[in-house]
Amino acid sequence: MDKLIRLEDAVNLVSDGDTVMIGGFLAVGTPERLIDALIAKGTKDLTLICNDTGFVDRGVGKMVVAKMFKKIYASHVGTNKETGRQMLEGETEVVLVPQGTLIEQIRAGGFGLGGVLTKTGLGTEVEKGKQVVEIDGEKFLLEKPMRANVALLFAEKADVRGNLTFHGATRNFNTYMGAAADISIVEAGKVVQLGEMCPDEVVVPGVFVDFVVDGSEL
Amino acid sequence: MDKLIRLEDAVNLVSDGDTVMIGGFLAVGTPERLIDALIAKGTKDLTLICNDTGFVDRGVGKMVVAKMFKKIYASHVGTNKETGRQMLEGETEVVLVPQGTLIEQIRAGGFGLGGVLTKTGLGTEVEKGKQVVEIDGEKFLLEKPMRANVALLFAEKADVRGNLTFHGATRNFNTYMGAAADISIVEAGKVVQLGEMCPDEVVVPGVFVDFVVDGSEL
Amino acid sequence: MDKQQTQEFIARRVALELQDGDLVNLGIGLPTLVANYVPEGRDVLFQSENGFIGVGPAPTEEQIDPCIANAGAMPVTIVPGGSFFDSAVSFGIIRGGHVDVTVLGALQVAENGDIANYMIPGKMVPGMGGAMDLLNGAKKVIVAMEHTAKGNPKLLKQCTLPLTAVNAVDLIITEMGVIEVTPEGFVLIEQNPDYTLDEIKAATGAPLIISAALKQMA
Amino acid sequence: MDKQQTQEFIARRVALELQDGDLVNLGIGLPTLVANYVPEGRDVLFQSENGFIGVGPAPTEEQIDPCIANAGAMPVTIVPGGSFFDSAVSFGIIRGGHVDVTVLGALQVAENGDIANYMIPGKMVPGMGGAMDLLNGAKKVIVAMEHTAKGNPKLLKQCTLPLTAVNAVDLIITEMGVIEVTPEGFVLIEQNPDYTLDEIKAATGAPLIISAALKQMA
Repeated sequence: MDKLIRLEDAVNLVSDGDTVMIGGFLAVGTPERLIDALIAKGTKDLTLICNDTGFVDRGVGKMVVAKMFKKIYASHVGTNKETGRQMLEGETEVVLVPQGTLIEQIRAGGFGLGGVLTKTGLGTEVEKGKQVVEIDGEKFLLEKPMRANVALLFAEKADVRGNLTFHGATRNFNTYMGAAADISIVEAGKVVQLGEMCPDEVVVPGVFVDFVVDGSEL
Repeated sequence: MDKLIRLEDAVNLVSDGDTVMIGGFLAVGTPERLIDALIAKGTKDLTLICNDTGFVDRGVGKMVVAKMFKKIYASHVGTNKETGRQMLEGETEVVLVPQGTLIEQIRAGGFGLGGVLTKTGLGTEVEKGKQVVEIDGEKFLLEKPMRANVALLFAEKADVRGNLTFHGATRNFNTYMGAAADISIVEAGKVVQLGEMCPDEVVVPGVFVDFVVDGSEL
Repeated sequence: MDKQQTQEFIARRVALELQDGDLVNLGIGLPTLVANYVPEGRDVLFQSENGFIGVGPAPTEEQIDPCIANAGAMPVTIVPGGSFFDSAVSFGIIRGGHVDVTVLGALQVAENGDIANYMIPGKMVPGMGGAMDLLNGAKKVIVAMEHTAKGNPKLLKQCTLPLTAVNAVDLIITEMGVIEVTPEGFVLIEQNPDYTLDEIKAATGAPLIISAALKQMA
Repeated sequence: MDKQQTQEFIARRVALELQDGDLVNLGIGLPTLVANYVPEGRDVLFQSENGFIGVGPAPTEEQIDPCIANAGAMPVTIVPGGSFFDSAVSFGIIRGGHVDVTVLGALQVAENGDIANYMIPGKMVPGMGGAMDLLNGAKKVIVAMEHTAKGNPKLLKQCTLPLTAVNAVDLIITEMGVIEVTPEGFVLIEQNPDYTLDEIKAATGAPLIISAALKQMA
C-alpha cells in the first residue's frame, strides 16, 4: 500500500465543518505546507484540536488569522493575539484543556479507551459539568476521548507505508493524533522507500497513517 | 547520575513479599540473568505482575518452578504446566488479566492516571466485582492502576543514565513497568557511555530507570 | 480429510475473507495457517500482539533472531515496511479498532455471537492472553475451527463455558461451511458439498438458517 | 534592586532548593532563570513538557536547531544523556510523580496552597498549558515570583482568580523571603534582610507566621 499523495489531493480530504487535529507545539513539528495549502483552499467552519494556536505567522496560528475555525480546543493560546481577540469578541469558541489531559483524551480516542481519569483540573473551572469518579476513596475527573475527521501531522521521515520517525521535540501530539482521526495525513520532511526504514527505528507505525505528503518535493 | 549496578547488588533490592513486575513476552525480552540471580538468592512470597509465566526452563517460568510466587497476575499461563499445577492445587493464586488491560493498568500506575476504562472483559468473569462506568450511554469496565515495589526489565542497550533502546519484539511490557515501580532495574544487553546514545533514538527515557546491570559483562 | 487437511481447508477459506490493505491478527493454532493462503497480489499485513506489524514467513536456520518471535513464541521474520512497538501500542491498535480482521479459534460460539475460548474451569485454564481485547476491538471477528469437538456441537444456542466476549463473532468458518452470525441467529451461507444440510444441522447445537443465496464452499 | 536584579535574586535562591539527581520542570519567565544558578557539581536534569529531558543552555548561532526548542518556543540545546519523547510520555512523567520539582510563577497563592496562574477573566486568557498537570503531579511545587503586583499582595487568604490547582503549592520564594505553605498557613522561614518583618507582613494578604528558626535569606 503506497500511501503517497500530492499536496493538492491531500487538502481536498478536509471538508468545511470538519474537526481537525493538527500536530505541533508552538509551531515546532507542525505541518506548515499542509496548513498553507488549506489556507489557500479556504476551508471554513473547522473545529481545531491542537496543543496551542501557534503564532500569527507560524504554525496553526495562520489558520486562526484566516478565520477558519469556529471552535478551538487547546491548552494554550497566549502566543497568538488573534486567538485572544476572536475569543474575547465571541467570534470563535475556545475551550482550554490542560495539556496532559488533552494528549490523553486524544490517545483514548485513538486507542479505544472510554475516557481518562485524572486529578488534573479537580477544583478548577476545568471540572465544571464533568463526571467525578471516586476510586478507592480518591477523586478523579473523567475526561472523554477525543476524535477528529482528519489529522494533519508532521514527521521528519516517513516510508511509503506511513511508518514515521522524528527528530528533536517535534513528536509532541504527532504520535497519537493519527490513531484518533478517521483520515490522517502526514507531511514528511523526507520519504524513503519500502524496506529503507529499520523496523526498530519506527516511532509511529503506519497503521495510524493514511496518507503521506513528501515535504522534500515542496 | 551513573546508574550502573552489579548483579549481586541489584537482586538485593528485591525483598521477600515484594510485588515485582517483570518484562518479557513468553521469554522474549525477559531479564534472564536477573531472574537467575534472584532464584540463586532464594527470594520468596513475591507477587508477580507479568504478561505470562513463560516456560518451565525459560523466562519468569523458572521462578514459578522455584516456587517464589504467592500470587500471579498474568494474561496467559498456558505455556507453563507448573503454573497450572500450582493454580489448580491452590498453592499459588493466579489472577488472569486481559493482555491489553494489563499493560494499560501498568501504564496508569506509572503515569498517575486513576484507572483504565475499557470494554474488554465486559460480560465475562473479568467483570466480577468491578465498577462499570457509563459514559454517554456506553458501558466501560473500570480497571485499577497497578504498581510494584520493583520492576525487572530487559533492554537491548542502555546508557549510564538509564535511557533504553530495544530490538525486535522485546519491548512488550518493558517500556512502562519502570514507571510503575518504586525501583526499576534494567538488564541491558549492552551499556554505552554518556552521550553515546542519540536522544532521538531513546525509547524509554532514563527517568523511569533507577539501576542498570550490564548484561554484556555477565 | 485428515485433521491436517481439514485445518488447511478451513484456513484456505478464511484467507479469502482478507481484503486488500487489511491489517489482520491471527490466533495461535489453526488461524496461524491462514497466512499461507493469502490470495496472490492481495496486500495484507499481519499484526502480532506481542509487538509488531508485518509478520513474515518462518525464518531459515540462519535468519533466526531470538528477538523476533510471534505471540506463540515461534520464530518468525518481519517484512519490509513492518514495525516493532510495545504492548501499549499493540493493544491501542487492537482496542482502537485498527485491526480489520482477527481470526481466532473457539471452544464454543453462541447464536448471538458470544464466544468461549479461554478456559475450561478446573481442567484447562491457560488464560485469555489478548483474545478478549481482540474480540472487542477488531472490526471483523472470524472464528476458524472444526465444526464439532469429539462429535459434540461447538455452535450452540448459549455457551456453557466462561465467555471470552459477548456478541463478538461475525463469521464462523468450519470444514462444513461458512456461517454468519446475524440478529436472527446462525445463517449458513456456504456449504461444503461433502456434507449434506442435514448433517450440518445435526452437527450444530442451535437452529441453522439456510441462506436463500446458499453457495458452495470455495 | 531593579526588576531584573529582583528576578535573578529569586532565581538564585530557588536554585538552592534543587537536590542532586532531581528532575526539574521550570515554567516560562522568571522560573526559566533558575537553570543559570544550579550550584556547581549538583546533578540536575531539566524537563521541557513539549518533549524532552536534558534542556541545555541556549545554542550558539550555529548550534540552533529549529526542532529543539523549549516549552516557550525558545531555541535550546540538549545535554548528553538527554532524550526526546512525545506529549503522552512527557505528561506521564509529570502526572506520574516523576518530576521532583516544578518551579512556576503565580498571579495569586492562597494560604492553603491554592494557586491561580493561568487567566484573568475577560482580560488575559492564555490558557493553562501544562501548569495544571505540573501542579498536580510534581513532588514539590515551588512558586517563584515577586511578592506583590503593583503593590497588591499576591499571597492571600483565598484566591479571587480562577484556580489552576487546589492545595498544590509547597514553597513560595519572593524577593522578600522564603515562605512555606503549611497546614497552619504561610510560614516565613527565611527573610531578606533588606525588608523588615513588618514590611513583609504588610505585603502579604494573609496571616504570616514567623518561623522560630527564621534564617536570613541566602
